[in-house]
Amino acid sequence: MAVAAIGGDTHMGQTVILGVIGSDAHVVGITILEQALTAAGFDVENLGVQTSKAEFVSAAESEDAGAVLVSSLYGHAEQDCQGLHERLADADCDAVTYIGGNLAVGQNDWAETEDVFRELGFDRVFDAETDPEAVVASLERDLDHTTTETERVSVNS
Amino acid sequence: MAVAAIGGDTHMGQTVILGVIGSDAHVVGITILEQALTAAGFDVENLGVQTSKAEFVSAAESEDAGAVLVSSLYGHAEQDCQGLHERLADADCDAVTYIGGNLAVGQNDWAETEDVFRELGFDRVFDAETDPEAVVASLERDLDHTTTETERVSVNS
Amino acid sequence: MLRDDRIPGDQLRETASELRDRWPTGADADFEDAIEFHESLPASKRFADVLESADRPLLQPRAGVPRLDDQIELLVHLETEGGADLLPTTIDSYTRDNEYEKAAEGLAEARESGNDTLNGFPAVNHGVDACRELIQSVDAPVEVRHGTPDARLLAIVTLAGGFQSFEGGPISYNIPYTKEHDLEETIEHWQFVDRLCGAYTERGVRINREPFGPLTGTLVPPAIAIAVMIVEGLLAATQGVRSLTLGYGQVGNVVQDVAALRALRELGEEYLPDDAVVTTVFHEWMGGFPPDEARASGVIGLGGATAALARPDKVITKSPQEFQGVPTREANAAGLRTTRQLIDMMVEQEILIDGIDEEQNLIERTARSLVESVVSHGDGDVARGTVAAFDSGALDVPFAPSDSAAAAVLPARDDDGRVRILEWGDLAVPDETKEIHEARLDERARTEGRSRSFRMVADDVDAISDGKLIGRPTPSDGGGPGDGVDTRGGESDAD
Amino acid sequence: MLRDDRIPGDQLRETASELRDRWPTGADADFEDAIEFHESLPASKRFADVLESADRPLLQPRAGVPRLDDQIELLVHLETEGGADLLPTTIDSYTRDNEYEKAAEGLAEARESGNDTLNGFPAVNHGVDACRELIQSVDAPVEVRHGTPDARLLAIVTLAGGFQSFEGGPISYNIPYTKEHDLEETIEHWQFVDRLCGAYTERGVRINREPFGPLTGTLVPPAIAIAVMIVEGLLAATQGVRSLTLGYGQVGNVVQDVAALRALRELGEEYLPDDAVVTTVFHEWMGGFPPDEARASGVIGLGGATAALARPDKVITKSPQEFQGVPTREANAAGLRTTRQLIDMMVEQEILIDGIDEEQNLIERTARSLVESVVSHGDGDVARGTVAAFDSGALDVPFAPSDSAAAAVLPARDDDGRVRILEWGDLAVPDETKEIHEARLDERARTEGRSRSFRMVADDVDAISDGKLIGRPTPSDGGGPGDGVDTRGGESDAD
Ligand code: B12
Ligand code: B12
Repeated sequence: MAVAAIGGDTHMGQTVILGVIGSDAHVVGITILEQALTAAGFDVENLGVQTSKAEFVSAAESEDAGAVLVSSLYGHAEQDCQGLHERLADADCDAVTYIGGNLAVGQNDWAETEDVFRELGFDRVFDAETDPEAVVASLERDLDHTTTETERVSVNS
Repeated sequence: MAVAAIGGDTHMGQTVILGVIGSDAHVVGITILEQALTAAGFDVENLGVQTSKAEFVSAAESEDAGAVLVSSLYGHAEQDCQGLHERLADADCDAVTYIGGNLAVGQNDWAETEDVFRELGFDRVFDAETDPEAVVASLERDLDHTTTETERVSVNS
Repeated sequence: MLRDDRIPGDQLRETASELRDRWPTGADADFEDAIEFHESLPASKRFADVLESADRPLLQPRAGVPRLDDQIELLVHLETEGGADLLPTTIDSYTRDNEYEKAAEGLAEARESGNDTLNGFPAVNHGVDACRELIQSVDAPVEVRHGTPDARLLAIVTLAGGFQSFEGGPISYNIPYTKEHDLEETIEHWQFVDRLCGAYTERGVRINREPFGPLTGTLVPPAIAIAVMIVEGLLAATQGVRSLTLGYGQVGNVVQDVAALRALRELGEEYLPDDAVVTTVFHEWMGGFPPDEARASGVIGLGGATAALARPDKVITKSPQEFQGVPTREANAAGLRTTRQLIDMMVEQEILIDGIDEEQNLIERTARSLVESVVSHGDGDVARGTVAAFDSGALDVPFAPSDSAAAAVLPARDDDGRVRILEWGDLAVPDETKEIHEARLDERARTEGRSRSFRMVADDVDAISDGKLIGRPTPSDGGGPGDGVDTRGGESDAD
Repeated sequence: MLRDDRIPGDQLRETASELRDRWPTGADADFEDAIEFHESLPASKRFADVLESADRPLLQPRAGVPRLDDQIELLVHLETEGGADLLPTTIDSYTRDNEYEKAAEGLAEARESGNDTLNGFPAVNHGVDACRELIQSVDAPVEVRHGTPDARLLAIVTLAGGFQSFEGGPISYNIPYTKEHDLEETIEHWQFVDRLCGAYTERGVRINREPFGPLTGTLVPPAIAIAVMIVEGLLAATQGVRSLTLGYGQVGNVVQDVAALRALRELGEEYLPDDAVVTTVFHEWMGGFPPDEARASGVIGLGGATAALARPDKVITKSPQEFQGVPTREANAAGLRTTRQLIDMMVEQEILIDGIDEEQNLIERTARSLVESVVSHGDGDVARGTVAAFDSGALDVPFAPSDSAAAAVLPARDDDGRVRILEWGDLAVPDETKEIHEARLDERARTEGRSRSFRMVADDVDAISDGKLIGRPTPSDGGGPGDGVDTRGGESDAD
């Protein structure tokens, strides 16, 4: 793993919410991610492990988050994420949503797993081989993009 | 591997021919087999490695062998054994024939391999996991059996 | 108030009967009836005796699926095809959270769909009779393996169900496994579990207890793991446990692993009462695995080799599918056999390695100082001392998700690959020990031409899954041989 | 008459042109053209340089299939998915017997049916251009691996085809590989091969030569293997070879294996001329493998661990399918990755093991006495001495199928699993050495309560495939954990 140089640019001040959903306690992945995102200049709100859907939604709402990053390792991701996107929508949260980690119980087919989480509403689905740098790169793209669009909209109105 | 107690009974004085066929030089298996068969009281004629069909046939003929044991490890057994049984028949040799070792190139299906060698005329086909004791037991059965039958035939004639 | 005192018999009974009302299956857990069932079991299923009398390291996998018939099949497979000496039953996550309702739903779904919708065996939902059927269907002794902070009802049901070993402890099943469970309460819950085991023990059914040594599984400094094992051992012994298997998770440095296992045994015997039989268990690498079965087999191989050198009483094996998810039974059995082959090829060899004593000494000094600190934090009471020591950070676990732990300690490997401590927080360790660690880490920093920092930690966390022991900085990051997995990981864009 | 003298240039040319007429493809092997081709190759394909300048053990598998496109695909797979540092091309058995006609038939059949009807790549039949296509299609340097007593035409074609390393030698590719080939003649044939390599070397194309260290692969006592390596190295050096990789096959005892590799390097440097660069290669266990991929991975794991401790320049890996037959490319790559994971996890650790020096000393003394005996058998001429020493039994190889060797030597493991000699035949070894071996074997006999006998040998031959290092007598013979293979082996009755 390579970690980005400490002190990159700040990314539009948009907060990134990070947490492990459900009763999952695997903390190492988000610890590494938090460090990499912070080093890349993101404003990270790390909710830690065993975070409920409600906690994700209220954090996203109160921080006006640009992105919500959900981690799940222990194999119950699908059950744990049911309804999360509906609640985010109810809260008028338009953050991009990522999910990553070890998303199925057992030796499942990845393409299948991926579809399941797209159906649930996630914008991007990451497997457990994900390099933190790839997450940084993706977020940079998605958040700048979102920001630009928003700006354009306000100029036009 | 367990080796039978040294000095079992002698088995009807019928010679067992043993050798590695073709240009195969894997000698360890027949060394172990020779030792086990001898210890079990068989009269073993070990032709060694790289033995041609002709050598097998002439040894079987001149020793009036009760059994011909062909070993092959290097993956060319099928080619090497083509015509062996025809030649044995031509020489009026009615010895039981065994083949054993690693009988196919690559990761083949054993049942298939087995059929190939039965078609070629072998009475018994042994894989590379064969315990020498199993060979001893088989030979004891087959040679006693053969002898009895021969005797019965001569009584009837 | 929390105290390291034995729970009185009437209080045990009272709490037990209260707990048994929490879920319908609790009613079947009758103690006398259970004693009778245990007494009916053959000697080969007496966990403590089998383990303590073994003359070679015994192998045990992890395994748990929702349905009873599947679980039986799985265990029989691991016994016959894997050569497991001791069997596990791993409990699902809902049960660990005491969410028996959700576990019931998962189990029903599993029964209908045939899919494994739970990540383990919901023993409480299955109940006493199903557990006994499981015990009777296999030949080896069986342990309950879980990760449950409040495992009281689970213990009541499974021990009545014939299991003779129970994993976990108040620290080791709280700090690495939960965020919000209160440590004090968890200790009380485990005092109950240990007292229940003690009650069986008094009646001649010596239940084996196994504190979970690997903790967070991620670069845990040996002295920390050992200190936690001693503390949990002491708490269990107070409640009458007489068969204790102290655990340790492989860090991957051979000298350090052998030294740590020796230190664990040494200190275990020193600190724990004479009437408790102490054994040790070595867990094959508990951190992130390579996403490739062939390389995972290499990691398992090093585990087996280390076990052959250190000769613990038991080895918990990993499967080559560890990275991917819950392994197939075939992969699980494969992990057992790879380990067995290495142990059996090496165990008769005399391989004397230099420098183990020195490392062992360092580990023992550090572990002792942590244990003493716990004792003094509690004014001589280990239970209260544990809470206070975690509170002050005098005792701490790296990567602990729990609010009860400071998680200020950060480990990193030194230039030889031994796990040292980079950030100490308030860990109760002598200065002289800190100097040794710091000197070793400085050595590494020099070798790598970078300063000591969290980047070393992050690199070390990924190192073994990336194919190395030490997370050295690499000039280029990509490249390297393929890993047998189709995609080199990463995201799948939804657009 | 046979002499250890350099073949004169004109004789080399004459023999070469004669040999080139033996098979149509010979005509394309033009020396000047070949030099040009070699000079056109990038530095990364210069075998000797890549190997000699490596700072970690390089990995190389074995692999050969009949068709060119398949062979290219196979090698690319081993490079990209296995991370092989050096590549092989294993030659088929007909070519080894110089039966190019039969090889042609097999190749034609392979092309038609798509099946691998040959157990290797028939390089002579493919010819120079096909070899060059192969070399150009991969990134790493490639070696010819075979087992051919008379490899002259094979060398002419493959070296012209761009291969830069050539395995084998007059003893190591005769004694273990054939029954009737005359040793004297084989030495002459290899003098030619070495002289050809020398000719390339003189022109700046330093062909690497690798005598085959494992010999019969079955409990070969280290001193015997090392003596053969020195003798073949000397013969090759006489002919102008300047890059020599001496080999050794793992016996499975860690101390003995590390000691043997050190002794090999030590004696190699001592005996071989200063202008020859000596490197070492460690072959993972060459004897019978377990009939189970998981346990085979354990054997491979021990190989990797031993390599990490001994740090040879090169490691020849095995695949988990070794028992079964020629491995799939995936299994072959898996063997590489398992080995790589173990080496990379261990190689940075300082693991100092006691008693290696003592064992190394014993090995060196014995090997020296064998080499000296060869020299004196030939009145100072190593070539003639080799023939005479094998003839008298002063030099001998256990389980040798060759009529040229006495094969009177029988090895067995001692109580620690080290390979000792049970039957000496006429091996030229000092009495004091024999006493040491005998004392060690007596120790084992006492442990097992049986006398030293061939049964130990037979039990040891099967031990690793049965899951142990030492073939101890077992009370019952059956039983044991399953081996992941459906049938527990044996016969299929034809009736
Ligand atoms: C260490 C570990 C533990 C430790 C965790 C300590 C802790 N508190 O963190 C302990 C021992 C306590 C543990 C417990 C359990 N574990 Co666990 N554990 C592991 C292990 C070995 C390594 C995980 C790890 O730390 N990896 C290193 C980090 C850096 O990588 P990572 O977590 O994968 O995160 C990276 C990527 O996934 C990605 N990523 C992760 N999240 C996200 C989110 C987003 C948005 C993005 C973009 C990327 C991303 O980026 C991260 C950084 O590179 C894995 C197997 C493996 N991977 O080798 C099993 C594993 C995850 N555990 C597993 C299980 C089942 C459990 C248990 C339920 C227990 C059990 N059966 O015993 C409990 C669960 C307890 C609970 N309540 O959560 C299973 C999950 C099965 C499945 N999904 O099908 C695994 C796969 C093991 C297995 N093969 O069975 N475990
Ligand atoms: C040692 C060995 C060698 C040594 C042999 C030394 C010698 N002269 O004996 C060396 C290194 C020289 C060698 C060379 C080669 N080998 Co080799 N070798 C092996 C190895 C590792 C062990 C064989 C052994 O000794 N086993 C121990 C003995 C006791 O068991 P066994 O031979 O199987 O015999 C038992 C049973 O099979 C059975 N049995 C055997 N014969 C018979 C006969 C009868 C009638 C009965 C009833 C039973 C029976 O009973 C025996 C006693 O228990 C095997 C793989 C393995 N099995 O692990 C490969 C293997 C046999 N070799 C193989 C190959 C391809 C070769 C080569 C062609 C080279 C190559 N590609 O490099 C050359 C062939 C040279 C030649 N002309 O023959 C392949 C064969 C592939 C296939 N069949 O598909 C194997 C399987 C390796 C592999 N996976 O690629 N080899």
